[in-house]
Amino acid sequence: MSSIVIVLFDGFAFGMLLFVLSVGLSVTLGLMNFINLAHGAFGMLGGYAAVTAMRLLGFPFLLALPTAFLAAALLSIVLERTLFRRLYGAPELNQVLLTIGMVFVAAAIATYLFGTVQQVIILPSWLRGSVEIAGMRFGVYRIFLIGIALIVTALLVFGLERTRLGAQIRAAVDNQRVAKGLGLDVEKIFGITFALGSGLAGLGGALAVEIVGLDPSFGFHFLVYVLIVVSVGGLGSITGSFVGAALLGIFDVAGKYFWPEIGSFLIYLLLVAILFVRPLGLFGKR
Amino acid sequence: MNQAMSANANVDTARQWLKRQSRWSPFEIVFWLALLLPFFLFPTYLPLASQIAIAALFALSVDLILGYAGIITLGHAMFFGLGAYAAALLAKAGWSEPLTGLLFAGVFAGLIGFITSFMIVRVQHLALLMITLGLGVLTLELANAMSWLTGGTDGLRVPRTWPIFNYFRFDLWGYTSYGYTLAVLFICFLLSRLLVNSSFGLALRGIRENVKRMPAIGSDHHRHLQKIYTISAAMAGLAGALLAQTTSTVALDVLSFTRSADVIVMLVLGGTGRLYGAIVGAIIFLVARDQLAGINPQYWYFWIGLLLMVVVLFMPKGILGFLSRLAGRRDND
Amino acid sequence: MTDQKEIVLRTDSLSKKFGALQVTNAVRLALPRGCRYALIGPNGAGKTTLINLITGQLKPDSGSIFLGGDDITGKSVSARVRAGLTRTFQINTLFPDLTPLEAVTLAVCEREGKAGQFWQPLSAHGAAIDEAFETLKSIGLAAAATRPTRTLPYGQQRLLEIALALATKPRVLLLDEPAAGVPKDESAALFEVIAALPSDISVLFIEHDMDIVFKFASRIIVLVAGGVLLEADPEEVRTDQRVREVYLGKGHHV
Amino acid sequence: MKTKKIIALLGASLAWTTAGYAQETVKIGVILPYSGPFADAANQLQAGIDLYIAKHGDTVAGKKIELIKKDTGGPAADVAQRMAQELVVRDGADIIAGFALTPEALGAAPVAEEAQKLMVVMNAATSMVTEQSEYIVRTSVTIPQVNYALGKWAFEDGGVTQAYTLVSDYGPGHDAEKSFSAGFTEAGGKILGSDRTPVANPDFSAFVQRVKDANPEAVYIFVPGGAQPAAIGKALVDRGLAPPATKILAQGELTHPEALASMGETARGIITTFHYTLERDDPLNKEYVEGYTAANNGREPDLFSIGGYDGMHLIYEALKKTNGDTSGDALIAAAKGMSWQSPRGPMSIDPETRDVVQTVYIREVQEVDGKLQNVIIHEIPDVKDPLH
Repeated sequence: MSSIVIVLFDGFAFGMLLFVLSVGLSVTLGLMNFINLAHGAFGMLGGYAAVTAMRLLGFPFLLALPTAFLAAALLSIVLERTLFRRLYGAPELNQVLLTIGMVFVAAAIATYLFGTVQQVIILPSWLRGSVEIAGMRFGVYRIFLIGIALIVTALLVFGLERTRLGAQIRAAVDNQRVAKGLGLDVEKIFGITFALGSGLAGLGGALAVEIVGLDPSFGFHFLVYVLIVVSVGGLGSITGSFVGAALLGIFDVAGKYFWPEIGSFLIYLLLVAILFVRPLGLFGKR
Repeated sequence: MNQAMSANANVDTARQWLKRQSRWSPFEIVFWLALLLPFFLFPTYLPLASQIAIAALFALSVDLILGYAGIITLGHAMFFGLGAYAAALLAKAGWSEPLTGLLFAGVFAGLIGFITSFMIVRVQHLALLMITLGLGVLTLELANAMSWLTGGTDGLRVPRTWPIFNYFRFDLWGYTSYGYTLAVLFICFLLSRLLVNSSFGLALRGIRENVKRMPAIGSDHHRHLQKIYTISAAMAGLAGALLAQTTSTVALDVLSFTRSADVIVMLVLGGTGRLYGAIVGAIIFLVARDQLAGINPQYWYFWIGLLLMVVVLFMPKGILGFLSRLAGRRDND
Repeated sequence: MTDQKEIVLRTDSLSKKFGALQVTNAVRLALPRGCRYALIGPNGAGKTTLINLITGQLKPDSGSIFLGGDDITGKSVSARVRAGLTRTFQINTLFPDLTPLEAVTLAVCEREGKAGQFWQPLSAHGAAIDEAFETLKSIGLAAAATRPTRTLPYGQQRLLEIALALATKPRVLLLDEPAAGVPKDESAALFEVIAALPSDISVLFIEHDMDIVFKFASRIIVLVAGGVLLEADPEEVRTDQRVREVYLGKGHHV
Repeated sequence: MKTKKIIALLGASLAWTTAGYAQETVKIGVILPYSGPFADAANQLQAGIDLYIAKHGDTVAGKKIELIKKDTGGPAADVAQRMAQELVVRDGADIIAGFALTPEALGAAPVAEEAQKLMVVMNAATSMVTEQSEYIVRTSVTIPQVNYALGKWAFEDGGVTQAYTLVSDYGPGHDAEKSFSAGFTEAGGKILGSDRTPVANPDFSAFVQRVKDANPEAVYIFVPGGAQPAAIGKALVDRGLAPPATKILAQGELTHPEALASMGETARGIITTFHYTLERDDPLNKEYVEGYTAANNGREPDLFSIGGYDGMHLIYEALKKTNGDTSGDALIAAAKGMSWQSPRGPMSIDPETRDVVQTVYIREVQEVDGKLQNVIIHEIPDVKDPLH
């Protein structure tokens, strides 16, 4: 019994990591219908930013996280202005290929700057090891991950429901033409959303280093997981991403626990099955 | 009002116009003759040339569904790999005759293509990308799980392929390999050319242009899509089988996501929906990769990535589309 | 006067709801062979929805549709087209990169079940090409036959909508605002083409311009809030008080 | 057309000049995945090769050594096959070497066989690699070699009577599972359970929980290098599966320096089996490590580096023996039975199987001078691959 609880907990924690990595893509995809496969590369950027900040500048881990967020967000603003914007409304194939090209370039730059070696983050001691609760041992870092993800979710939900910008974003996601008609600067809204989403990917990348490591292939590696979360959850939906990520994490971990023989298949079976029945994802509207 | 056709146009000119659309141009003949040049000019590049021919065949199979029917796939390596394993396992079982092996692999991949096509035609956009990707990864994982049969990550060493027509032995220089792969590519190209110029090809273009209208002109377009998906899968299987037969080796990478992505990149570099784009794209991609990797093995993908971005931003119809626009031909966008 | 003729298309208490909104309410229709009916009603009356229901783009919540006596309610869009029930679209739904000749040839090939043949060139289907060209010619598009659709003037694109539908050899043709967006002087010409369609085709068209409706329709169906308010001859509709109130009063733009 | 002709002429003349030049050089084609997911391994291996050449000069038996690098871009058997073919027919390579990955070695093997060229496998660690051709020799390690020895040692000297195995679900993982289990059960131990983790596995927690449920005395682990060693090590410790309560046994990659740094305190007590130990106290090794780190921005050598280094040693010594004869038959004859002192310790080439014979070290992660490192606790000399 206690094993099951721990397995579900671990799966949920992993899912929350995926949530932070992918929620930005879901919103930007829903908003602009722009398939940004370079989203994982922003995660990678965040990871390297955090590693560099800690190693060269001596930042503590908790300060490295916002650094990662900022680095990814700032770069994404530049790229959005110069590159991405040119392909809004272009065929999806072109979007896919432009952004894949960017992942290639990003991987090469990372190799040039940091080498192919695995990067390491030394956690502060209070985040290491595990704590015992009701006779079960929970990893401290995983509790931390869940905490961060819940804070992010709360901020996002609050921001979307209660702020002016949030209302504008919701209006733009629902119906761009109407939003434009109402005099909203949809391009600017998208630029901000894009930066926020990429920033979150950067944060996710920094958080992921401890769990899965970091090397120049990170942008490719996590892309598949991120895309699964987004497509299963449904575009443009924070709830969808949250549920999709949690489902993915839990199914992945629980599947491997109960049926290790097919553990590697399970999430892909789930992906194909869900999309076959609901091509728009669990919470997708369009 | 327009000069394209005189006002008293008649049926005969309409027929002729349509016929003219599928006529061989001198460029095409020169192009195919040029593909024979490596035999004489660059004999030491024949191994590369035959892998280019294989990649071109694979890209051609993807062009049929992506360029003509508008199905984007991120998992077509699935069929390439199934074909490769089918040919390899047949050879392992003691039958290394190349042509029957090729046929067997094509039929097998086509069969799997037909079965999966029922899923593919139901979805579009991101869901389509993800389902093709998911099926591709599932096949890879399945092949890995069945490593007793497939050799898993270590791969299989395939028994040497018997001489073609019991005469042309597969040599170290690659003369036979290139001749063989080029011939298969050419035959498949002829079939594809016939296909895209047929009424079926017209129906596919209709689907690509406006899928919503198709049912309203009485088209059961799902069946068209299933048919072309099956044909494309079989052709990808042929390409995989060629690889297994000419390299005497097959490993899990034939099924990898990278292979699925590379083929799309090649196709877009060359230009989709024009058959030759697949071949030109494969040539550019593999030659560039070969040269760049030779100069700078660690960073060649930087240049590939950059090339890809430049093509997408400045030549959205691929290199061939760009060239034909420069030449001011009919393919305006 | 057409009442005694054979009924080709019939709907039986067809209903559809979008959420709480009743967009189609127990609609009964009967189109006789060769008729020229108009479907009118104020904006939001559910005219296009009704056509979508009849042709299968939407599934009704209840009710049935009969074509020539066969229940086609459960059939797919394409199966209905092959059975002889075809529509055109209010917003151009064409193939931008195909030429009219190619597009109409495609429709002919689909009708004859030849569109799946990939082993011989298109030019082998000579009869289909001839027929496509004749169809284009019959509605005045011969000169534009080999130009990419997207380069055609808007009015010709509207004609192509009809040509594509004709190529399916329909028994019943539903035209959703065939003259939408066409300047007034051109729309009359367009309706001349419609009026000249083979006399065995039953036509139901949606149109806002009352002059055209009264000129070309043999009978008029007035749809209000999803339900049929009145089905009558033009004269009767013109004088009906209810129609005046709900429709002509505000929508009559001359 | 004219330019085509000129290019052709140029190409022909180039081919001719290189052919003439080949008289005084020995061309070694190195086939490695310099890009892609295994780029790091390739670079480390290449650094080993470079170090050897830097130390011993680039001239052997009066001939100049010339390296021709070929990138496969990841696990790509077909590309490796083509590269080998091109090295032979285009570049006129005399020896082909490298091969970080088993499928790539398998891909190139038929070419070595047909062209009769010496093929030096500097890493790929599946037993059957050397069986593919009479011209193949290996200077790295085989998985059964070190893991069979570990299994035996665990029962006989390690005091472990039952264990659980957890390996990556791919060829090397299967070999590792099989050979450890064989060594362990033949000695008298009992395997409680075996699980295989997906190769691309970002999260190990579920499998580790299964291990914990079985409550073994020891858990044997095999995962590919890269990110996974640190990840699985942490997952184990998070579950309280840590020495001394539960012994963790593994092949050496698990505790390579980067993984140790990442695992930190949690690595303490992990027992690994390997053919190369960075910290081994030996003058030859010290010199090697110093030279390596100096040449590579402080990066320390690993298993790939030593495979490349010793591979070059084998090539140099074989060339000396043949007096510069580069024919595959002469070189392979010279390589058979060769033995030497490597930075890893004494090693030799089995004249029967052309595979590496060497000392296997059992190491434990301990604190030395305030730093965690692998400390050798047992040595097993002259270990052969048990499967040949």
